[in-house]
Amino acid sequence: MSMATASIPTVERENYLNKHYGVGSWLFTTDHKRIALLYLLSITFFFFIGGFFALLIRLELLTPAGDLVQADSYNKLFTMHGMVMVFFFLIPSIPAVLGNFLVPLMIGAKDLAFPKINLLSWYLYIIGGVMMLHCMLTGGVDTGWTFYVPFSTAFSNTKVVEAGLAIFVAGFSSILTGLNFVVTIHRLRAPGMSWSRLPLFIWAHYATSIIQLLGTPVIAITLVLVAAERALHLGIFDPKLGGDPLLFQHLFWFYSHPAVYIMILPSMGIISEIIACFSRKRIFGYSFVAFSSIAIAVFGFLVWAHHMFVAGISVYAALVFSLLSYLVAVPSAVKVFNWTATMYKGSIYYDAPMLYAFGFLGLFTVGGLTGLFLAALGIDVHVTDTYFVIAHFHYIMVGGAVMGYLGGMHFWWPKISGRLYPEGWAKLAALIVFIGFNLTFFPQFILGYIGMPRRYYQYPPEFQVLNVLSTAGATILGVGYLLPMVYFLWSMRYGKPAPDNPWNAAGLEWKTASPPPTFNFDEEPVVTWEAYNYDELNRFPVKEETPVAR
Amino acid sequence: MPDSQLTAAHNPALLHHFAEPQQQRDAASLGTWVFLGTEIMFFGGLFCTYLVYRRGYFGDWGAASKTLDVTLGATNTAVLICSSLTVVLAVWAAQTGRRRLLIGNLLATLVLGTAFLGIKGIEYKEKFEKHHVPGASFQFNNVRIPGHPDQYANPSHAEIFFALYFVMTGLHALHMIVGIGIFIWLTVMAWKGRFTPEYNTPVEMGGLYWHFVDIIWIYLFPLLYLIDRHP
Amino acid sequence: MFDNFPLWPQRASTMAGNVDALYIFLLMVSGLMTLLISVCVVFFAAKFRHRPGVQAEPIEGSTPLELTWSIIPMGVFLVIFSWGAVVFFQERTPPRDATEVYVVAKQWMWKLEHAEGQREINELHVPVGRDVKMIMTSQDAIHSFYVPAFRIKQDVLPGRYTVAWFRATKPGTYHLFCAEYCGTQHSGMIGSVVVMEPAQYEVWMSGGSTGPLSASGEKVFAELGCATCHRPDGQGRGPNLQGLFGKTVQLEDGRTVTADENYIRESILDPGAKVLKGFKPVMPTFQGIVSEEQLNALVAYVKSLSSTRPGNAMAAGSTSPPAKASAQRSQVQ
Amino acid sequence: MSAHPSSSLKLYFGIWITLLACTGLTVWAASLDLGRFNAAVALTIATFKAILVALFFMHLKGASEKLSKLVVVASLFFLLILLALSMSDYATRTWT
Repeated sequence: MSMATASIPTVERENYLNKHYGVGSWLFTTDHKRIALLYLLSITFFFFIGGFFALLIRLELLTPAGDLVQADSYNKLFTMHGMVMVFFFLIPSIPAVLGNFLVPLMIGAKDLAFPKINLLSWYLYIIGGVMMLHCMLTGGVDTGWTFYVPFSTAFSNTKVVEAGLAIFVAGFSSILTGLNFVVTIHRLRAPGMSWSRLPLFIWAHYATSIIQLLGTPVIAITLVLVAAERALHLGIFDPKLGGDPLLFQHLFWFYSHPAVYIMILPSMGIISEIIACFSRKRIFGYSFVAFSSIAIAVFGFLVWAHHMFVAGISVYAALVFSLLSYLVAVPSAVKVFNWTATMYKGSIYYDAPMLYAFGFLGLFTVGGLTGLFLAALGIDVHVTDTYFVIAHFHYIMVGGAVMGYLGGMHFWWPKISGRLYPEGWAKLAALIVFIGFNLTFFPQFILGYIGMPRRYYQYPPEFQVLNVLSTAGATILGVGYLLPMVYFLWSMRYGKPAPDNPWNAAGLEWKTASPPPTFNFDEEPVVTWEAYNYDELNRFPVKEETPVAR
Repeated sequence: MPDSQLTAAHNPALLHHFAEPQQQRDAASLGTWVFLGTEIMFFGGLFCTYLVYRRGYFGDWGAASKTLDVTLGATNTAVLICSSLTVVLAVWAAQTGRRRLLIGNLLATLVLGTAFLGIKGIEYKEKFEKHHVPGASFQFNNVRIPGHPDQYANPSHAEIFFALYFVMTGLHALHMIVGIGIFIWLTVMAWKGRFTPEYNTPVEMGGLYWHFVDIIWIYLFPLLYLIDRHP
Repeated sequence: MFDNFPLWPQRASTMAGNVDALYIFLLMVSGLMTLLISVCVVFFAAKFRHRPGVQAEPIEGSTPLELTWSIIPMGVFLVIFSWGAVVFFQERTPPRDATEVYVVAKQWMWKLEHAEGQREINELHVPVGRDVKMIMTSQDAIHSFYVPAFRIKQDVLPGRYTVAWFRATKPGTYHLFCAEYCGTQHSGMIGSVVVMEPAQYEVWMSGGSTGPLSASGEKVFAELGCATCHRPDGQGRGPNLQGLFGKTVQLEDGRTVTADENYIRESILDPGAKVLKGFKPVMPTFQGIVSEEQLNALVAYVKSLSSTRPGNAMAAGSTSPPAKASAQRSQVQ
Repeated sequence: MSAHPSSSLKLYFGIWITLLACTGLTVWAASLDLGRFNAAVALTIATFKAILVALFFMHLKGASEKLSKLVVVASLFFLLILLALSMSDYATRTWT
């Protein structure tokens, strides 16, 4: 305890954290940085709920027999795991936490364009989250996160409507966040901050916002139709009354495929920042990386039916969607090549954020390449709805999105909290996450190809060895995720005070105090330099006491 | 920037994070347009559903559409068009500083909007009486398909039509109700004299929203009321 | 050694080799790419690690390089796409003379009925070396017919037929999974496909059949009184069904459709939807009156009326094309 | 905003009359048997009306800047993608 008093600096500058105190100053704040922290708390909560479900799923799958939980409980577990992780963790994670915190800072604005709407979107998220929790605690839902009709409308006895409404409400939170970002990026850039000077993190968030704005309304209305169909039996999705269940799948995937890019694009933005900073170089092919984000967002809307190749859609349509799916792979590949090329002739530091970026590169590459398997019609028939798909999208969403998220949290933690985290522990955590992740999900590729269907709570015994490996990996992965939470919390009290620019990084967010003052900058910044001007920064080497652990 | 602080001091409506009123106005305008863009996609899911089933069940839908009252539908279209005129006049009045004209047009818009909902209510009531509301008591037996006098419409397919009719017009009506709420607020603000030729963004943005809801109806009217109408 | 730890699925159909070949190609392509990127990352990270006094070299980028690494992958992707499409077409095009099995999926079992009349639950017996086509529908939610050893999967939808086919190459017993989540006992909806030598299969076939499916269809056809209107002489109020199946027919509203399984099915359940040219929509619906099994039998019966295959009830010679039938019909009016 | 108040007023009333006339026109056109073209005519008139409202009542023409137009065009483009690619399935379901 005496340590604590010692570690707090005697004179603290006024910043967004200490300007006001009290619950009210948080719950009614319109400061984007405080709202980001509100989001951080709430999505972390949901992450661990979703993670707990994942743990139970993996434990059940340790043995071929269905022994730990009942079949219907298992179905609820994977449904709630998917819904919580997708709608309450992955989609808001980077945009609502790091995006919220950094978008105004990076473009030199005092706040987002609509601060009250920003707060409203957090409240919508919380209302949706509370509805989801209520739904879980009073029986849960068992349709899978995909809500496929007619099972969800006519056969499930669980709380489908309530879960749907929870996601509907959370969807509007996502729409409003996207709206705020688009307007802010267009209207509130500091003088001199032209589009070609925007950090790639901003480009990525701009692309993400496009998807949030144009995709989310479609799933919202689709969930309304599902709720109405379930309550009133309208016939819209009921084949007995002439409805077509595949129409639901079209509408659902029209959002839910691009939604994958809501999760991965911001992460790509983070990786661009980290790789540039720790290679001490401007990102290779800046404009290609920037436009590939936009290309991914747009092409992402053209490929949804590749989730439906065996669903009974037309063979010709399948052909079109398969071809378009390969189109969206090109900008992703371009990004990976550019990041790799950025490291060429760099001056590379191995700090924790960079380790996460290395991890991202490896895992995203595997995730992306296995996407080629799934987009190939002939192979998709065999591997769709098996563990191959599970492995593929976890490589993208966990290996890609979560690695980026954690990398970003480490990179900007000194800015957010004004404290340094323990570098050694951070490196260890990055290593544990990487190993645990691969052990969990790599065996699932093999499981999928040898034919284990997804959403099975009992399975033929020949699948056991691979499942045991996967469960073992999940345990390691769980530890890897708990560690950062522990040392981040620890650092808030005991961490060394962070300098304003601990990494000697480019970008406006590093030019203000750590943590930043309420209105972000003491005087309005004027930008006179290009993005990633590391060659200039390198001429002024970091002072010895500033870096985290170098 | 001393400039912006100066402006801020002069203009109580300028929020702290904007440098100048023009920037704030542009942000509001872009925000509204982007919001309307999401609304297009929101109704877009319904239009997609509509397209799929209208293509599949054209005859049954023609029969179902024919039971709608085209006079009431057309009247409502006219009512909304008139309200769009009063809205644009209100915006003009606000921009030119004519307070009484502004209030008058806002009130006229409210009256027209309420009239629209009233007429819609009459139509809904009729649907209930005729058992054309999807659900357990839905009935659509022995209705002939237009152009095929010996063929009866399939009640299930007609039910899908009415389901979409209620979802689409219902969501539209919900937007109207929200619009009326916005316009009541605008009227109160106008009454208090908040809007000046320099500051009238809320009137303009409310107007954009109202016109958008009008455009949705401009499509709903032919799509729902005018399928296969000819004798 | 790998009994409990297989790394590759069994290969028991003609399709399996094609899928595996493409899979192996993709494994090589993506292995190469992963290797390329990880070698670059590791090499750069080691070679260009921060050293005091050595500064990063500012490099802007290179448009030729960007174009290269956009266009080359695009080319590779197009190869994968085309190859995948070719395999897909094979998977989706059942041979014309395949043996037919009608499948009804329900929560949570597979009901299978051979055209020859054998009924099975959660087990499908087939001979080696014969094309088998499954005509599948669901009674409730969406299911999916998945046999990993054959590399085939097809969702089974309520309200219509979907089709899958295979030609088994190796005797044995293989898993039949439901691959689309369908409710509580989804993971219990496991059956097996038993592939037998033709001789054994003949022995199996000879036991327990109640006669061909088309015969039970004929019985249902008679019981429901279909024959009063669908008369073989073309004089009934409904179209003559002889030789109808598989033909492209003109509809009353000018459209044309192919009279396939889904068309027959729809015409029984929703007769007004696609009325043949020259006929009046007078047929009542049989929605809710016939079960899925009876429906399958009826479809099999209508099919048998146009089959040219030996062993089936009717020969092609005795049928009249639908166009002629409708012409006769209009003469009567 | 408007430099010539009376001219804007004239424009607004002109658009209003045109919109009302188009409403009458579309009801009348629906009573004709144009076969497949009934839907096309109805949608063309509706689109014409929508464009009038957007350009003149919502001031997309003139005063408003390019960005708003871009937002509208982009939204319609994605709506078109939703409709067109969904129909690519429904219009080609027949196979073998």
